[in-house]
Amino acid sequence: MKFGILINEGPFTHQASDSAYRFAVAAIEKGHKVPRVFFYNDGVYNANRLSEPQSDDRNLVALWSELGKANGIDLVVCIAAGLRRGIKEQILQEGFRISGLGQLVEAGIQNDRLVVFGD
Amino acid sequence: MKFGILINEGPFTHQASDSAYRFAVAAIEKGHKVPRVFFYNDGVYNANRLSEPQSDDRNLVALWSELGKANGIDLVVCIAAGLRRGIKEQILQEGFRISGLGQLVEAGIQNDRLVVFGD
Amino acid sequence: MEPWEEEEGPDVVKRFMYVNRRAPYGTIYALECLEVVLIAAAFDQDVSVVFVDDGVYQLKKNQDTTGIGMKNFSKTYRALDDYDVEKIYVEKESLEKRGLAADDLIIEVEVVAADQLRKIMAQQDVVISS
Amino acid sequence: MEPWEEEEGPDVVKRFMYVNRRAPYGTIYALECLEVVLIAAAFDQDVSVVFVDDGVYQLKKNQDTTGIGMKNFSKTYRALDDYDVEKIYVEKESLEKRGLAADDLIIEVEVVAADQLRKIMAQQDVVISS
Amino acid sequence: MSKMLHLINKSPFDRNALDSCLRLAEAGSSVLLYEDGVYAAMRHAASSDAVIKRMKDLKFYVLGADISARGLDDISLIDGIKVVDYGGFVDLVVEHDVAQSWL
Amino acid sequence: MSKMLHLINKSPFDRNALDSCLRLAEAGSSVLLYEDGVYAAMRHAASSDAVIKRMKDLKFYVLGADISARGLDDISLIDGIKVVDYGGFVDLVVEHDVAQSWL
Repeated sequence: MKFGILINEGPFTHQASDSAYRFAVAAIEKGHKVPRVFFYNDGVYNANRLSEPQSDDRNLVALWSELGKANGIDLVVCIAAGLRRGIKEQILQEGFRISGLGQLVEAGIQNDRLVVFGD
Repeated sequence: MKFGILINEGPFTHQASDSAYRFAVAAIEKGHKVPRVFFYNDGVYNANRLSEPQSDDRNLVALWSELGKANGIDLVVCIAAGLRRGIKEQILQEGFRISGLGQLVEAGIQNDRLVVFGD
Repeated sequence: MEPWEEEEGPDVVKRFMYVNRRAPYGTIYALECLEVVLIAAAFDQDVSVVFVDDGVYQLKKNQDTTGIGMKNFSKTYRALDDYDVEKIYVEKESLEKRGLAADDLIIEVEVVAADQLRKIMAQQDVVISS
Repeated sequence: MEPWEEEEGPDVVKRFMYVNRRAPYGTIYALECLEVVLIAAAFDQDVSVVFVDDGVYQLKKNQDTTGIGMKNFSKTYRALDDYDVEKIYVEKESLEKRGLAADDLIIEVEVVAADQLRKIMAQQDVVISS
Repeated sequence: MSKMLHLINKSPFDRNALDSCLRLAEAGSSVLLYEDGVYAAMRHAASSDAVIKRMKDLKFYVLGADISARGLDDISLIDGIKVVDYGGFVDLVVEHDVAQSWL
Repeated sequence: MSKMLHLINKSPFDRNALDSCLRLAEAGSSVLLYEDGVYAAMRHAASSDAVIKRMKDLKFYVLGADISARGLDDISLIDGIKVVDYGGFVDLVVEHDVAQSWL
């Protein structure tokens, strides 16, 4: 089955991105596909490559980037939400790309399920 | 009277930074002082100079920077909260500085009131 | 060609429901959800927008944001009709709990009771909340 | 010399109260508030820490975060004593509403009823919530 | 004892901030409703009774800019709640010894 | 009609997500409690009755990792709530036609 994932909150402040990450890993382990993760609202902060968690803490920005690379996940940061919050190409983590809200609607159309993680 | 201000949320997602800004402006207009504003939790995102709101929207990053410059406000971004969220010198808006949590406690000690704005 | 294009034709129509449960201005979710709905309208899908709980406040008439310095986006809900977004539901119980009635709202909506809304919600293919 | 130094001597002692009303892990506020308290302890101020509402869950025994991949910081509350943070209050009503009792908590605290807590809260100079 | 100003910025329908404040605010203190907290100032809402019940020993204020933003100028406020502007917000913080935010 | 999976990630004491879900979930659908939503799975809490009341026509699940993280392994769950892991979360999404998040 194909899952689209929508993440509405940044790393750290809410558990949303953690839960979404674990959901995506479990889905892939079960042989499902996660063609796209869309980052909206404060979710765009998940793509900030300057993020530097403490050494004993998880690094969601890196985790998403690696998971995306290993499994061909299209990690899309909303351009409108990102612009106002200052998440732009110059600080974008490798593996993410910036695009429009249409990509979210597409993820809803083209996948079997869309699962939303937020506050 | 001297006010310390603590802001726990970023611009846009919550009204906290907007309210704090209007509170600070009103306090200064009434002849009070705002020696320091401390940005904690997601509040550190208020210092991201890459933030680019739509042209008809307010720009809180710029507004804080200008208010600080005009009134000698010490705009302090928490180093620990900022590091994990990727708010570092290289994208820090002019007029903000990065420092430790002690600056928050100091703001509580040295000002007549500390007002907290958050979610 | 993307993998899914092999499986589904281009003309699949899904029922999308956008659920608003939060007040405007205190948080950005109302505005950013509206931005999604306006984009979604350009796709040939079946779109519903639902306002429950504090979400009903998004549609309150007479919003004037001058004093808080934020953009008043309430008039944009009037544009939904131009975008052919016509299925707009407001829960009756949510209005009543807040002392509001349909004529307090900036647009015409279908006011539905909770037990009707249950059924509408259970007829969707994709539910997006924010 | 800063303007305030003219007015207040270096040895002013204020009563600081840190108020925790949120559960751990679902949001970062519990952890980041604890980080403030540990720093605050180094200043010679009078520090109280209060847990009410879902904040009482922060002190629940037996937390094991292996499965969610987040850092378990609950043992750090035990260090508060070493930092001479000794005024730790938990509201009785908040515990009861959640089916919890004092011996469910990871540290010894003073369990106080709402009407006592009201008085403690009204004796502070600075209240920091997160 | 400090004279306290309680700050409520959350809707009484979505969060427990108002409930907890009303439970824990000492008699004689004040409450300022602002941001989404202003919905608690409305008459004829499900939350009104809880506020009215504590009007005998607490003073209630509401921020006018947040009322207007939310289109509530035509909705009756609970009798006895005073509308203030941001300057009035500042004055309230000055007049009380401590401000406590119910986040 | 779609078979729905309702996702609740908020504490029943702080937010209205659970209340609204219980009001609006169609009979025959399922509810997964995760993140701070797991507190609603506890027996002997003020929220328990609301959940128990709808156990006759809704199925309830709770995410074990979030239970353990919050130290609730030693607290009794409401009878009939099934514990799942992240793989079980995925299975639930597969088995239902639509997932609705109560944010």
